[in-house]
Amino acid sequence: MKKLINDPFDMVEEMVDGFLSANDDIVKRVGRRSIARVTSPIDGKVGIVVGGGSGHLPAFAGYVGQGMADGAAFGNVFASPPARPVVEATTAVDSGAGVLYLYGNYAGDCLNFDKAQDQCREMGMDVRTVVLNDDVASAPIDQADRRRGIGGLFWVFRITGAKAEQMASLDEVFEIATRANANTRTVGVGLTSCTVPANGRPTFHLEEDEMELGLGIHGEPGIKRQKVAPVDDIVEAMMDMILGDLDYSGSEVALSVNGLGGTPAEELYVVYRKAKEICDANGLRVRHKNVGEMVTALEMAGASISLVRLDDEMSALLDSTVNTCMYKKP
Amino acid sequence: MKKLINDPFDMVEEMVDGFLSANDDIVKRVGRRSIARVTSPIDGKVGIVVGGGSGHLPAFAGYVGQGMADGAAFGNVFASPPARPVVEATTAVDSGAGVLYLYGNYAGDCLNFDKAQDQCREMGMDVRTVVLNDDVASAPIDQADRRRGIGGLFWVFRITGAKAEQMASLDEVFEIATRANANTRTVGVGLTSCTVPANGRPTFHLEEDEMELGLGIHGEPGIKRQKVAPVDDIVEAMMDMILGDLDYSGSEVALSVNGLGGTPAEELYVVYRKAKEICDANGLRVRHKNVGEMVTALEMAGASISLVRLDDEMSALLDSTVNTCMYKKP
Amino acid sequence: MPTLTGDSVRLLLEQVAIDVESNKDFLCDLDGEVGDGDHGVSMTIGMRAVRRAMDDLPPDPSVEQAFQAASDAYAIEVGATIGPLYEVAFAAAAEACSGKADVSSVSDWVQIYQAMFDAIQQLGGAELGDKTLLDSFHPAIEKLASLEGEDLVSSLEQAAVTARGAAEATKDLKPMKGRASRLADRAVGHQDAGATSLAIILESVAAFAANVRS
Amino acid sequence: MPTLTGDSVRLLLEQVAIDVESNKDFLCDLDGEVGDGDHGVSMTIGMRAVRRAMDDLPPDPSVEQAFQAASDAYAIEVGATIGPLYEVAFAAAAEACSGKADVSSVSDWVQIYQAMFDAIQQLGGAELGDKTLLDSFHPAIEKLASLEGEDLVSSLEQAAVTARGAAEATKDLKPMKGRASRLADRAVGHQDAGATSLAIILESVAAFAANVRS
Ligand SMILES: Nc1ncnc2c1ncn2[C@@H]1O[C@H](COP(=O)(O)OP(=O)(O)O)[C@@H](O)[C@H]1O
Ligand SMILES: Nc1ncnc2c1ncn2[C@@H]1O[C@H](COP(=O)(O)OP(=O)(O)O)[C@@H](O)[C@H]1O
Ligand SMILES: [Mg+2]
Ligand SMILES: [Mg+2]
Ligand SMILES: [Mg+2]
Ligand SMILES: [Mg+2]
Repeated sequence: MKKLINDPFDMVEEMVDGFLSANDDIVKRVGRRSIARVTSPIDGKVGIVVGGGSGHLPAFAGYVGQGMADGAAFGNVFASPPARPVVEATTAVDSGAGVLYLYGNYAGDCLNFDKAQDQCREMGMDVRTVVLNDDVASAPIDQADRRRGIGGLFWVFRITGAKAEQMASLDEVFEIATRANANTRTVGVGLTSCTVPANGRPTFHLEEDEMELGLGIHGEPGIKRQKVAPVDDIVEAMMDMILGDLDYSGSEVALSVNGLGGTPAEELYVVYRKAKEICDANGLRVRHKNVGEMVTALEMAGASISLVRLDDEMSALLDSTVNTCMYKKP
Repeated sequence: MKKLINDPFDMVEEMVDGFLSANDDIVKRVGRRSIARVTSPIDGKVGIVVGGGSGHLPAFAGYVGQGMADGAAFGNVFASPPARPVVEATTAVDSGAGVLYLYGNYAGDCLNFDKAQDQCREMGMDVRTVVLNDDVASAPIDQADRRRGIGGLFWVFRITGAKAEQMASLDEVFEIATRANANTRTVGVGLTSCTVPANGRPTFHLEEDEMELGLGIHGEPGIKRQKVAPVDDIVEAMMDMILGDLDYSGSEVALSVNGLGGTPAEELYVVYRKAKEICDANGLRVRHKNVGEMVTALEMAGASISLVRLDDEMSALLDSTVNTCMYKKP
Repeated sequence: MPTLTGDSVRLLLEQVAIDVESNKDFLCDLDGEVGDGDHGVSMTIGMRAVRRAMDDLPPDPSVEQAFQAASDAYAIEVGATIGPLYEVAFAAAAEACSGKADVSSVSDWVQIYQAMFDAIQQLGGAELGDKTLLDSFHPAIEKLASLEGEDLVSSLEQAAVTARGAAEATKDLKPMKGRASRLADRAVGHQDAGATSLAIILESVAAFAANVRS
Repeated sequence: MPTLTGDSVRLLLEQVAIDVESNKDFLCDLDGEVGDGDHGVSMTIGMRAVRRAMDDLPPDPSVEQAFQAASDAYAIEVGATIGPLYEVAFAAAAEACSGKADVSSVSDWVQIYQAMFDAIQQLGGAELGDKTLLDSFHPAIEKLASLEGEDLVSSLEQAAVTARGAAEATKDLKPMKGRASRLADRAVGHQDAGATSLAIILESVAAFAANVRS
């Protein structure tokens, strides 16, 4: 394992230090592993708190800022944060208007965020939660509550954050998060493993000619290991899974191609080209798009495609200005 | 080699298609391998044309947009574009106020951009060039004209683009590009090789415990191969080279940590933490900063650190809004 | 018969921490086959925090204090699934020892283990057979309970041996909870990481007790 | 004595294209040792464009037309350092053949090669010994010039053999131009990629001419 780190057990600590130092115009520290916008709490605004394991930047802390989240909690690499930093972030962003938790559906995150929610409610804060589960490959549609949250988190954070920025109520913010999540689907593909720094060895092994379809964002094996193929074929398989899972017909959509960490932007654009072509062929109007790294898995090579079925409100919200630590748009 | 591509010889073509499709709010195609802002030519504005080999995104095309470049030419992977797309981009952005070429100092780029410049001048356009050479490791200071351009290109594009956006004259834009370049220094370090798609095999080989100091952005071997070390030591060595090459004492600076493609953002923040600490210890005031991928080398693992000695004008220019395909700031 | 006072439990937990960290890579590899490869790391982070917490205990701590400090360490440093599970487990152990000057009989340890087990099951909601640490813990506790009144050291050893065997037997289980559950049939044949670290902890307890006697 | 008309030169360039592409990986490896690993790719892209250009030539093209089309192909598709160098080289070859119905004598080929060499040197500004393609080209041209009036096929063959030997001998040179120059001493011991592809082209020309005779 070769990484630009010191002691692997210090990596998250040092990363948080660097992150805060590099983004001090947007965020402040509110605990050892928790941050909030410098302007938090914002009078009358519902606070959005996101979080999860480290190793997924820009998710989660990278999305704190105007138009997305208000606070975030950092976990160890690929491990949900404990309740404490979540409580710290919640306390820091709560203006009295309430706080919404948004995170991916993993057992650890559910346990820890629920505990934080309980504690914060006991302290008198109005906290609600929407657990995100966009990953088509992780369970059949009739067990959607077992699906995990991956690259589509980006869109739900973005739509919900834009709504909260308009000073919507907690009910409204909760509702749109639920709606955005229900209309978001993602499928990923992995070409290589990643290495958890404090472990030091790749999590799994793929042969030189193998890829994993349906891969998550932690290096967990996907649903199917197969031979690598021309990317157009791979994208077709991914889009088939997405389009077969939700009725997008005739909709406006948001389309994103997310790099898992080790795949160059050049390849992501090649993926986008084909995904867009398939949208066009299916009569979907791509109104919003994003190509780049949104929810990563350390240095894993691979990509995921997310497709959101938009309605007018979601589409309009995506036009708003966003200025977070790692995602900005004038 | 595992990449998300079809025929490797079609990759650049397909990447350009995807890039244009994903960024059609900002750029338009003006030739098979050339783009310009949708608004080009902008009345009275000096046009900035950038370009170079593919495989370096966001450089070069990713920087076309408000506050940076007006047009770009795409070459094959790691190969300068021929003159023709440069001429196409120049023609598309020239409003009569003149055009400035900015690119990294490589023999191929110099040959092809010079030829394009000659052709455009013959057509009556006022074209000038500043060749960028921020890479401290690529030649001694007394042979600075042999130094190549790497991660610091970002800052020169940004400062010059901001100036041009203010409708400055070609003389002024040329002058500030020259000044920004003269005040920018970069040192890179590589941990793994990358693979040119149409070649299919890694360009070079590093052992599991080796890194290359002074590595460029094409997978060319660096100046020194050494054992990997804790990142704090690596950053110290890099900063020593930078601080020893230009007198930064007491200055305001812009500091960036650029990922070469395969290194996760988490590690880049660990690098930033130490680099910032060294700036602080040396009395340098970090006024502008950027951490992320700016000038990459396909999927190579590694990073570069750039430091710009700012004056008041450059510093103020960096406060302006920027909205390019791959770099945005409200 | 070794008498484990609060101060002995402090040392015991430091011993456990060493044994868990020694198996970091092994536990990560097990987790990597079907999970996300971090179990050894999470347990090491937790156990390092436990060791720091033991250092910070007041002189002559109670058994309850020692376990509660371990719970707090997991609560603050670990996260993941395993963090809250061991947090409640150690807290339950502390409660089970409330007011006790030492834990020296088989029935003391049955009580501790059972309290830990119940807390984990309550929080995590897994059933036996779901391929979790419950599957190595449960048979070990049954074994220990069957030895009530017998020699503590040999009883703890037999419980640990049972746990190790049961951890190995998780290979045949199809996971229903946690990350691995998404893999369904592909997980069959792989040994559960959490069941394995639990067995390592039980072995560590037995070995520590054995050393106190000699 | 083979008579190479414009149409033969069209076929000749298609042959050269095949031989260059067949050595793509070898040329990339040479470039990767001290450069950026793309030389085989750049030459393949150029030569594929040359083949398409040959397809698009009018029936019975002139020698000049064939070479000029190759120049245009390099100009449009290649870029890099090598693109402009072969662009001007093929353009110079075209000019050298201007008005000629065929290129069949050793002195015709000396003229062509010398014109290519001069154009490359003028544009690239390299000196002999700088570890560039000039270093395999130059001795080959000298050899060919020394054989004026002799049999074309065997003369081209001897020139090609000389080029190959000289390409191998670039191992001992310290590069002064281009990317490799930054490596200075580290480049010694590595064979220059551009000198090698030049030698491959010369060999291809010789082999083609030999086939026409038979
Ligand atoms: N609901 C649960 N109840 C009991 N144990 C569980 C449960 N979910 C997971 N586990 C245990 O946790 C282990 C995984 O822990 P770890 O890798 O540290 O956490 P994560 O799954 O968050 O990465 C599994 O091997 C399993 O034994
Ligand atoms: N100035 C020059 N004159 C002649 N040949 C040159 C010059 N610079 C480089 N070359 C040749 O070009 C080869 C490299 O070509 P290539 O790898 O395709 O381009 P790049 O260096 O742009 O990647 C070198 O091996 C050398 O033979
Ligand atoms: Mg985990
Ligand atoms: Mg090149
Ligand atoms: Mg795990
Ligand atoms: Mg090259």
